Amino acid sequence: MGMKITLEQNAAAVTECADAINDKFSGSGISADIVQHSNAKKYSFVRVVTPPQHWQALAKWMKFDMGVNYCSMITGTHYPEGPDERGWGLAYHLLRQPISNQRPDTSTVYVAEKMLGSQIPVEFEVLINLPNNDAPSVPTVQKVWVGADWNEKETWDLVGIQFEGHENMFRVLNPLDSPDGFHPLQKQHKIRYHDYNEMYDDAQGFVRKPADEGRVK
Amino acid sequence: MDDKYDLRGLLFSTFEDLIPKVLEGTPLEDSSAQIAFGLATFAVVNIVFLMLFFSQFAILWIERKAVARMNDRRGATTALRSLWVGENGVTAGEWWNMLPFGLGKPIGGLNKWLNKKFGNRDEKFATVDRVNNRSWMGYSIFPGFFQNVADGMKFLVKEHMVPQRADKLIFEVAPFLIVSSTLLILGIIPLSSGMYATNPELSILYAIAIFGIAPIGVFFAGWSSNNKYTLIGGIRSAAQLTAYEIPLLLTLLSVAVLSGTFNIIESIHFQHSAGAWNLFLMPLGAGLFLLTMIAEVERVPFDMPEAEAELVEGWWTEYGGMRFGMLFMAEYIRTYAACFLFTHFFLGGWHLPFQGLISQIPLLGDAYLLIPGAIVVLIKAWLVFLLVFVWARFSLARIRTDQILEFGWRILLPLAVLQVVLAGIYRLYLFDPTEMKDTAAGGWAWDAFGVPMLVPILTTIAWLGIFVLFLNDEDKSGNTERMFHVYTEKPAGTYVPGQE
Amino acid sequence: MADTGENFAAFNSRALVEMVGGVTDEALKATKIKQFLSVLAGRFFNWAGRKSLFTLHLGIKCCAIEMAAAATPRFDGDRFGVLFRSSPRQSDVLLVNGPISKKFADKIVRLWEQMPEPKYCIAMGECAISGGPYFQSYNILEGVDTVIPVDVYIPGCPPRPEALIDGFGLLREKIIRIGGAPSSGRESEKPIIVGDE
Amino acid sequence: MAQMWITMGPQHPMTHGLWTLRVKVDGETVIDTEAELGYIHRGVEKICEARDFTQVTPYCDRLCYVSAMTWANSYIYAAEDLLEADVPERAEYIRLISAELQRLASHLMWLGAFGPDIGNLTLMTWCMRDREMFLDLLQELGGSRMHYNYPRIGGVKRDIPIGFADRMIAKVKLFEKRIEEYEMMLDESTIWLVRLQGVGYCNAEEMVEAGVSGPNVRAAGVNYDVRWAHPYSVYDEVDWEPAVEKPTSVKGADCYDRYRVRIEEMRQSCRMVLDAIEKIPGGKNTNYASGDEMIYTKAPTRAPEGATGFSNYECTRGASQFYIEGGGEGRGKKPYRLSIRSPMFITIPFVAKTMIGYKVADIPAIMGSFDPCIGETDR
Repeated sequence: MGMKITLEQNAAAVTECADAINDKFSGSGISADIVQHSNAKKYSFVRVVTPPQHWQALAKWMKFDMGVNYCSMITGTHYPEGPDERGWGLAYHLLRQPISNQRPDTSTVYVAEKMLGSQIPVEFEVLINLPNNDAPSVPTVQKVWVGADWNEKETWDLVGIQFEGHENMFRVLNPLDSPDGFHPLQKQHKIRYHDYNEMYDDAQGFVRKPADEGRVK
Repeated sequence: MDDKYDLRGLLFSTFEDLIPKVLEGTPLEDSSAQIAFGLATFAVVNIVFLMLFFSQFAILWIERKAVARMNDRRGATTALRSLWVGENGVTAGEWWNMLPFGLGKPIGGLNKWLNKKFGNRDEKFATVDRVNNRSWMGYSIFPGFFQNVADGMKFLVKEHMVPQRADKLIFEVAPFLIVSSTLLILGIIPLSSGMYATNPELSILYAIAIFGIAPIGVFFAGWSSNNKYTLIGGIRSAAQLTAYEIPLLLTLLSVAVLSGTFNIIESIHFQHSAGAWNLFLMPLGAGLFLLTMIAEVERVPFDMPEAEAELVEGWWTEYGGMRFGMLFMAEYIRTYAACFLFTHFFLGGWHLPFQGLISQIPLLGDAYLLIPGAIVVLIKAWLVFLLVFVWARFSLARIRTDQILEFGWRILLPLAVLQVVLAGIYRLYLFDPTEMKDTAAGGWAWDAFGVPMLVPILTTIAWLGIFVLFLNDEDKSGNTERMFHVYTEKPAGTYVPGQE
Repeated sequence: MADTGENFAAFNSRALVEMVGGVTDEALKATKIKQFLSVLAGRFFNWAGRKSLFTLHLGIKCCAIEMAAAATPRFDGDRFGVLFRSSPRQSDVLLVNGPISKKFADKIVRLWEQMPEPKYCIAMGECAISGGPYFQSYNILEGVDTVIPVDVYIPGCPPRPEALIDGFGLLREKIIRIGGAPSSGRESEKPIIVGDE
Repeated sequence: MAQMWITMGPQHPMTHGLWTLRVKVDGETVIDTEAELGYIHRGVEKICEARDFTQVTPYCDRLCYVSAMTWANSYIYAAEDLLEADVPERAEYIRLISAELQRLASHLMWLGAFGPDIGNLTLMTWCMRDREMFLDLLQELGGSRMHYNYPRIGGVKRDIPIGFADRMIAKVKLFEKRIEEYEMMLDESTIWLVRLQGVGYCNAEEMVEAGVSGPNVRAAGVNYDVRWAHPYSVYDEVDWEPAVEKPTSVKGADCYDRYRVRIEEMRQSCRMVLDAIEKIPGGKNTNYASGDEMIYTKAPTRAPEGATGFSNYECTRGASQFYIEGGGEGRGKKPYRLSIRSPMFITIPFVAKTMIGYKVADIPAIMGSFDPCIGETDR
């Protein structure tokens, strides 16, 4: 029979992590609460809201003390009409995974139902709100998780949020010669044929085909 | 024992008595003997070369069909019929009207007749004809044979491109160096005792010398195309070919020691008159020869110079058009030559298996001996090609370059030296020259302790035992550091010579 | 004959070759043998050219998997002489099987220029024909014919391997009609679309 | 020896897809590498901001084009989290079966591409021939060969056809014998072992630190798998266990372990699918109408302003995650922001760094063993 982490194990681990964060960073505007998914098996995860200046300290503490060893996703979002203190949003998704190096010719085979305490995998969602100006910036966690390196490059490339202290920042997905201020996922850029016909200030000068009036296609 | 059909004898005798009669009154009369000899040699060389060259297409066809069948698919099915059928209904119109001298009508008529007889039938069977456009009602002689002809001829009309910053002179010379040295090998390969272009005294040494020239051409090609992939491909092939040249030489040295001659035709005669083919006398030598030949012609297990995976096409990436066509053909001629050499050195050339015994049977024996030597040699070469080169190609993976070199220097070289020593011992102590008989029945030179043919039988069984011993792989889960592994603890490139 | 820094020997090999070539050419033309040979050879090389279409081993996106599937036992492309070579120098057909992004635009033009002349281009899949589902994207060109001339269009997302083999069939029909015409002179041709009739 | 940078450019037989690997080479040894992605970046996240929630599924099929079904499922779970839709039991079973069949087809495509990387060209045709079996099965479900648009928010598009169960059982049983044929051809050949063992070492903690997931981590000896760690669908009721490999050296998993893990995972998928088809609620030979409440429950189509949806799904190449923020155009019918996490986007730079110290000929072996799929990497 297949195995799974039961709801109780998940609830126990999640509450334990949330309480640990709240005790450690109670005063400095960091708050952690437990939120339940509403899909699949309705598991819950820890949502942490933190101001940008404490983020690096929180990241180091989560990594080295709580064993959150896996940084999977960084999402940047642009809220042009949002309130002053929430012009840009950043969502970090982190995981605590019970993975450790193995001695040769051995492998650890976890039985999900019997895992306990810090072995249980837990999901973290760290939300950071940035003021509504045109130079959003967040301290980098490149040193904390290696996985965050290319995620930050992609977020800067597509959304335009600066990461202070990030070495070797270059465009990962867009062409390297695309103009400096051009970050496509910002809301002022529209996609083509939505009342926005010519292509962006495209560096390579590719002329789009004339609008499609009955051309033999 | 000489083959019954002696092409050279036939042509030389006819020309010798025909040319003096023709040149009776003319001033050339006194030099008619030289002219006859010249013309006869020209005729023989052309016949042998054309036989070897056009049976080359059989090799290409065997390979393509065998690889396809092993891959569970049909492979090339272009039939001769596709010449006149046109593309499912679309034809090139009345192109024969543009032919001068009124030749348009007969060729047009021939085309119409072929299309009516063997072409697409009519509208009713349009879809069936469209599907089996490759064959006529499902039948086609040599399906796929003409695909290689089409591939080869297409290269003639391709544009010839030379990379801008390539070293133009060497870029042009390299393919010719390879192709010319490859075609020279066909010169010394006899199809049967009476059918060969030339028979130099030391033909074994000649063959190896010619095989040695192509690596230089390969390295030139790799260097001159001014492309990093080809540079690495060229260096890899130079290293690999030198590493495998020496075991090849030693193997052929042991063949020469065993047969007592450096001439291919005499070594074949020796194999028959002594009674046992070299394959059974020196199986280790045969195995070494095949391994080194596969590395020499760069086929799959030793395919690193043109490794598809990381070097795009290896040293011939920058060659397009007919130069690539020639290099492609040269690679197959070298493989074909390797099969021929293996047939002559180890499978007794044009002699039929068990010729000694079967020729004793009154009626069947004579019929058995009627089979021409050339056919026997061709079939043996094709079987060797199919069973060794093509089978290796579709079942084995590629070995890494440093593993190839290590395998060549550390394992093949000592084995080759061992084989030369063994050949010496066999020739000195186990060989009985008095029993050599050059008759159809062949001799019994390898008897020992009164039992006929004991020496080859024992050697074959011994080496088969050793082969099976090494065949079963050691326990995989146990060891991980394979013997060929050169993994430097400290990443390479960080070691600066001179600083300890 | 402009002497571009050749050695100044009074009589060099290049001049000899050209002189001999010129003479034999005049003779052949006079006796119409040249016309006879060129018509027959033309048909033969046209047959050779269309029966062996070597395709460039270039996989962009999902149509590349259908291209690979077209080379496998169930839809064997090898029956029609379609072989996948990995160097542009040795291939005749550039099979564009995915969206062309701005980053890859000048690279695919370079690949097209590296191929020797009688070359053809097949646009396979919606992305190569008109940008497909990503036609609104800021980074995708609307079809590969904005940068290179295309001979055969194979619609479908992804087109089935049978459609790809049918595309090669239509390309062969085009080759038998126009022969080895250089790719630049084929702008006036009507675009061939698989499944059009 | 001269050191030089070689560009294994976008068009290169080793790269499964379009990306560039610049390699600094000292003779035959790799000293430094640099990966460059973005050749098929087509801004799916931007386009999806102008698409309704059901219109986004075809884009997610075309993310990783070799395992389309798993990516569509991954998006659908995120959308269900956003729109609070619940899924009937039978639909969860059908999603499991379709995902595992797709995993088999994807692993076969990987093995077919991995063979020619190491030089064995026959493997390509054999694996693609077997992959056709699973494509036929998935075609019965989704309608087309590669991109199915099959899962819906709240269930699946249509039920499994009548004869589907027997055909699937026959084909999966035949495939289990085919795996032995592959192993006989590969594990017995010394050349295959010599090329794969002892090449491309990376240990478990280093991989997790770098964000690698999926079979590549299970090759290093830990049976961590999103299917049981963050459970979804009915993986707990079906008989399977994650395929895990014992690394033979202290330096962690090498290419051979990653190859073994995927072969083992194919067996697990076969076992899982055979068990799931027997346990499917509503019987395996019944076929419900497409809107029937056994396989589909109506789900709201608009998402409120602040709502967010997140899904963590085990795709064939690693853990794929979707993060959707509601409240986009059309009064919430379209997502405000859709973020896609591709496991390969982070694995490829990590693999580029693990190649240092090995030979040039090992690059395709190491790269192929991680099974890169560039469609999902460039989004």
